[in-house]
Amino acid sequence: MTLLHFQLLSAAIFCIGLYGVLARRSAVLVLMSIELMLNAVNLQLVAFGAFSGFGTSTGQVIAVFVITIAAAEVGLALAIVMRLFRSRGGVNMDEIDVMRG
Amino acid sequence: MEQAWLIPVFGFGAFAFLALFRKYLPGQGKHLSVLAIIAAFVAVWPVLFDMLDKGVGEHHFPRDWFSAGPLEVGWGIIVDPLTIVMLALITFVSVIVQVYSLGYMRHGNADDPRVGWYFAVHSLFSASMLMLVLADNLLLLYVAWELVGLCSYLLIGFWFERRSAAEAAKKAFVTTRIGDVGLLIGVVLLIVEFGTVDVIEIMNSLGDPGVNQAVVTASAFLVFFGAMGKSAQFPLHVWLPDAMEGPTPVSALIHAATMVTAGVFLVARLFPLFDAVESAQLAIAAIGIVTALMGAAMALVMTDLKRILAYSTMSHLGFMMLALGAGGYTAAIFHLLMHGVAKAMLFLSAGSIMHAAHDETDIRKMGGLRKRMPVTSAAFTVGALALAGIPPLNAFWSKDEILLAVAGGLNPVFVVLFLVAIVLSALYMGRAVLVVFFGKLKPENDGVHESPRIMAWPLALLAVLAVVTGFIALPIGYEGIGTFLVAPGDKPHAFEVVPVWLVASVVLALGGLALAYALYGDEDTSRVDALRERFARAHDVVANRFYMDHAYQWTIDRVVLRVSAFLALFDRKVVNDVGVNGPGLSAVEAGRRLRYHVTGLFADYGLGIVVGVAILGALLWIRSVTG
Amino acid sequence: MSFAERHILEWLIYLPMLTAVVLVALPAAWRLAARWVGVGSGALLMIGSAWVFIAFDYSAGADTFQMIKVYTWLESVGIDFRLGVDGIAAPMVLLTGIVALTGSVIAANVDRDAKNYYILLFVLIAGVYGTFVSIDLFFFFFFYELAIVPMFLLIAVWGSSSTFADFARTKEYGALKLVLMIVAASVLVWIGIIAIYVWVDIGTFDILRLRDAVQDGGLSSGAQKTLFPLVMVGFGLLAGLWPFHTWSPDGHVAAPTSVSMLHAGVLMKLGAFGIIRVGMTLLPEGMEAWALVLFILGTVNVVYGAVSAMAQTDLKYVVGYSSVSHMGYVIMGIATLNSIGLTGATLQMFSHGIMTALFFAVVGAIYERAHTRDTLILNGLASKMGWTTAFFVIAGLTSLGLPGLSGFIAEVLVFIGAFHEQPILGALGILGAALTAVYILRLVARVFFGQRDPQWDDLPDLTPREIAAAGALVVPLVLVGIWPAPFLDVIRHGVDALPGVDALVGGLL
Amino acid sequence: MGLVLFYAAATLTLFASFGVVATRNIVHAALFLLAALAGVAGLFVLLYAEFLALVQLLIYGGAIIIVILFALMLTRSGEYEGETETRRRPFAAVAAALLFGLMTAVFVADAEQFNTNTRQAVPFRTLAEDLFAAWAVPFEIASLVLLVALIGAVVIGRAGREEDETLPEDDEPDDAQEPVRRGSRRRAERRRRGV
Repeated sequence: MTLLHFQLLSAAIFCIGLYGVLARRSAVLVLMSIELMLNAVNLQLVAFGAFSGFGTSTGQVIAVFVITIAAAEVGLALAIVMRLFRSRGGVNMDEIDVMRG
Repeated sequence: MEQAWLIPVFGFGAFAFLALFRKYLPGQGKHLSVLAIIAAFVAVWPVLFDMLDKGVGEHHFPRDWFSAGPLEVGWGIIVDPLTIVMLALITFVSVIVQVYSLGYMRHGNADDPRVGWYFAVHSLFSASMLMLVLADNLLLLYVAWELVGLCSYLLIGFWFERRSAAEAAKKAFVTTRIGDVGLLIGVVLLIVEFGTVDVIEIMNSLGDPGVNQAVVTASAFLVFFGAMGKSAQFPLHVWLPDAMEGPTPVSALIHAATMVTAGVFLVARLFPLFDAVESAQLAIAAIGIVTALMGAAMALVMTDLKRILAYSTMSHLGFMMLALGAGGYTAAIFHLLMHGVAKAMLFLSAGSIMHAAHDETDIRKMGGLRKRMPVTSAAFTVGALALAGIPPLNAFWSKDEILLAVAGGLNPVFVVLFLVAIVLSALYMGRAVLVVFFGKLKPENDGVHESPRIMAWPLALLAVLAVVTGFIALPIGYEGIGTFLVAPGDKPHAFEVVPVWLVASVVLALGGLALAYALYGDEDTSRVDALRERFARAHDVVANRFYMDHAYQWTIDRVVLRVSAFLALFDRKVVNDVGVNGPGLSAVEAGRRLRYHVTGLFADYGLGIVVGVAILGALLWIRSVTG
Repeated sequence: MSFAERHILEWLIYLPMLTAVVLVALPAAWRLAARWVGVGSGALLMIGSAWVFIAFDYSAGADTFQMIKVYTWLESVGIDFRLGVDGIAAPMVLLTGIVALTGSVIAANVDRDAKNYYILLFVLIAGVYGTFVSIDLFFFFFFYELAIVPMFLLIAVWGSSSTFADFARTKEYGALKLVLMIVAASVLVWIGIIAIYVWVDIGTFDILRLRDAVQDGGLSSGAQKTLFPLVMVGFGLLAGLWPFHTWSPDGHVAAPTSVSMLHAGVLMKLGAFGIIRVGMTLLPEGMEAWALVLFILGTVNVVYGAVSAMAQTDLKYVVGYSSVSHMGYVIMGIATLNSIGLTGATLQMFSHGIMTALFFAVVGAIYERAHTRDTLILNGLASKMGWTTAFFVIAGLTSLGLPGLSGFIAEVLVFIGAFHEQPILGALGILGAALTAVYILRLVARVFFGQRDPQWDDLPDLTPREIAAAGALVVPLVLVGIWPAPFLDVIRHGVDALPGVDALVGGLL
Repeated sequence: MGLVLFYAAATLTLFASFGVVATRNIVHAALFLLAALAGVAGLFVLLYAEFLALVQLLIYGGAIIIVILFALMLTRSGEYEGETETRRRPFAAVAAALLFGLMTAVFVADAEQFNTNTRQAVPFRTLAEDLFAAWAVPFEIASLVLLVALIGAVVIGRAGREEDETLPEDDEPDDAQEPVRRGSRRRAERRRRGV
């Protein structure tokens, strides 16, 4: 089992998450896809930490921080989604184009 | 001699004074101007005598006029026979005309409201003409040349309320201005080539080795082009007949004796330049004879008295140019003098007729005026006969001199044409005299009376002179005019008579008069009408001034105005709307178009980011690999 | 250097600024006071400028730049407020003085809040003075820009729109176009200046030291050749160079009288002055390389301006295009690169400046009375407006180069210089002079002479104040025409000191 | 032996990820996400990062998924059968594939540089020490972030209850020539639903 395996795997997960973000209509689904992408990053971090040969824990520490940030982010995002739902009746990403040029 | 420069100063002073203070002077200061010109006339004689015993002189003033770079433009005067003769003619005729205008400008007993301005410009004109004659450097000569043009513009357009006068003035100035362009180019070429503006220096160094002959030839033709403009030679003559719109004394002074002869004077002053260039001389002679014939033909057909005299002036100028073309420097200048005196007198008498007959100029309405206006008709007849070339009157001698010069200098074709011209000039002069003064007095002209003394006396004086001046050609007291009026570098030639030409010219002149008498002698114009039908088409062509005016007007309307309209449109549309507004508007348009792709949807932006990241990553990676 | 000589130049800049400040302090209602302050300081400026011109020592020994005054401004970068005047700048300062005085007198009949008008006018004048006298590249450009900014407001607020059959030129359009194009051009100039400063790399903007450095090889000829087009186009645009001239007729027509007097009279000369001051002094080899192009464009300017002036029906447009045509002479004169041509060009700048000011003064007066400038309906004014006709005719005769007036001397010198370099183009230039005669005289014959249209019966003639102003403009025209020696000696002193000018020492050949 | 476990966990995670992205029913997507997170936790264990696996399971599995489920419930998007993908699906797929291709190319190309050694465990003690000594400051900041986020969530969530203010309706497009925007069909649809 080499580092390459983990790299390819996390790349795959990351791209799937990315596809989810771009293609999904509902805001919540987009959030989930973002969680996927974050996990892919965590995996990569930890994998590098393990295979780097220095035996340092940096990879894992950063992974921990990523998780905390992810948690905060989900909380906030869902609050926004709630407001969106209440005011627009739907959370369909295509409708939210108030910023249109 | 050195004080000769004072002569023009009287005129300039009078002009300045009148221009500024004429409203506060009695009679708008007209007497002041007359006094100034008399002073100038008086000043000529001492200079003449001084020159006779001290010989030709050129006098430079210490202070340069201005200097730019290596070009030192000084100013000074030349006093040689040509100058003296011209000075005498100009001042004499100006005095006569100004005195005459005192009377002419008084309609009834009140002066013309702007008589002050009239006299102011008159003195400016004579002053600048004198400066032209005295000038010793090309630039000063050109300055005077233009000032003379300006004065003719102001005087022709004196009664500017009249639309025709304003147009005639504009036409005169523009046509002469076109000629002046040629002159200016020629002058600048000479200055650049010879590095100096002094006429004498240039004339002497024409033959120097280092001089580029092409430039000399080009400037010869260009200077002559300028002379053609001012002396109303063939292509640029259209303005002279229209210049009759101005007051008659103006025509007498400017369009008979002085301004129009400036062209001839210029060619005479720069004679060595034309002498050096064979082709130029031929051109001058050709243009001269063509103008002479055309002028005579048109004079024959015109019905307006002043127009007839104008065309006759054109014709005689042609004679002078012909003489110069043939190398007859003396003959040309001599004829210039004789013609100046006689033609001035003709114009003044025409003026007195108009003055008496409520500005009537159509000769068909005149007839038998000699009963009412004895002095004017006598003077007119003498002048007409003189110009027709009848001995012993003055123009006969000068025409004879020209004949000698042409016979000597040019090939026979010119001589034959010149003889034809002599006959024609006798013919139209005879016609004018007969139709206006002889025959029955028409009832409406009954009220005509002789002009007041102030106008009649100058006429009489000129008439006497027209008879007397011819004799200065004869070798009385000195070996004839040929020794006095000599082209620089030429050898003086004494007066000699070649019987065969003398007799020929007399016979032809008398023949012309006889023909005139036959046609116009008595009242019935049947013969004339018959002639007119037979040559109907030819008559129309000549009557319409060979359609020259229409041609010029057509070119101006079609070509010049059309081109300028197109250019203005081009300027506005292409250079301005496309060139300048173009970038401006296209920027605005681009902005508007780019607005649509900003959709506001999160997904589109996400896509943008991803694609961006991908490309950047690839680039960075390639660089790190190859780098 | 006496006390006055040291401080005169800077006071020529401070005075207009001071006037503007004083005017700001004046309450708006005091229109008369504003006028008096304006005219008063105009007069002072005139006296100062005349003094500069007279005090200028043009004897052979005198150094090129005189009355130098230096304040170190920014030590580190090498920018200092350095003023000085040479043979070419002295007549320009005099010209600015004359036009400023007559401009402020004519500006007196602006009624709509005259105070602000005067303020902007004097900022403009300060800018122009600054450009002519500053011999530090940075401040040269600073004042060059300062002179352009007030133009926009002056034209946009007090201007006049004109509508024609198929196109209209509102004053806002004219103002916007004028300022935008000039600012765009000045960007090019700014690039040139910075490039020169950096590449010569002697850490100063002082023109004198830069010139000496360039003289002994500080700037490679390749660099000079690439930089010169920037300067040529940048300054050329303001001088009305052919393809970039379209702002000039539109701008002048839209501008109020005294602004177009100042603009055509003085501001256009800034462009030509700039070409000499920056182009010739600092980029001599570039100038030589591009001289032929400039020469051809100058000739095009002359003929093109004259021909299109012929087709104009609006009086001011004719004068606008005639300015383009006459600036063509200046450009031709500069492009000849010999001392006669350049002297002619500088004199033409001076004489054309005054002549155009006179033209615009008269045209403005007619517009204020008849409220139209359309030459098709204006005719026969001479009988009622004697003085106006006289002044217009004098200006017209100067423009067509009648001897005895300044136009002739300048044009003859330009032609002699031109014939020395390019005879064919010189001949075309002279042809342009003939065309000028045609359109000027056509205009005079139609608008002033001939039968008067009944509707113009009650046109009042010029007021004594306007006559005084116009008269003050005629005096220099006639003076230079008759006795140009003093002017030409001063100019020659400046021209001979320019690098790269072949002084034709061996005579004209 | 390790390799087999790795492949098992990998396939589980990949399958779950596809599930999240592909299912039509949103609740299934949430469950698939939970499975994917579990897979990743397993992989952490393989990399001897047991603490992390635990944290992952607890926080992600426990807290975040639950919150998402609550959100789903509250926004009633559950019964929202409409088409779940946006029209731009193909572009997204292409972009993701493109990125994936790029990544694999890079990783494969640099593979020999990194694959020098095998997995090494990080003793728990050093991890704890690092976390609370070297990384103490970021740790505190992370807690602050959490605090702020939660307060924010509360404020946004609570304010919504009093009045049902609507977002500013975007006004009619001003310049008429603007091409018919994609959204007009949708707006009609929404107006039909009477929001």
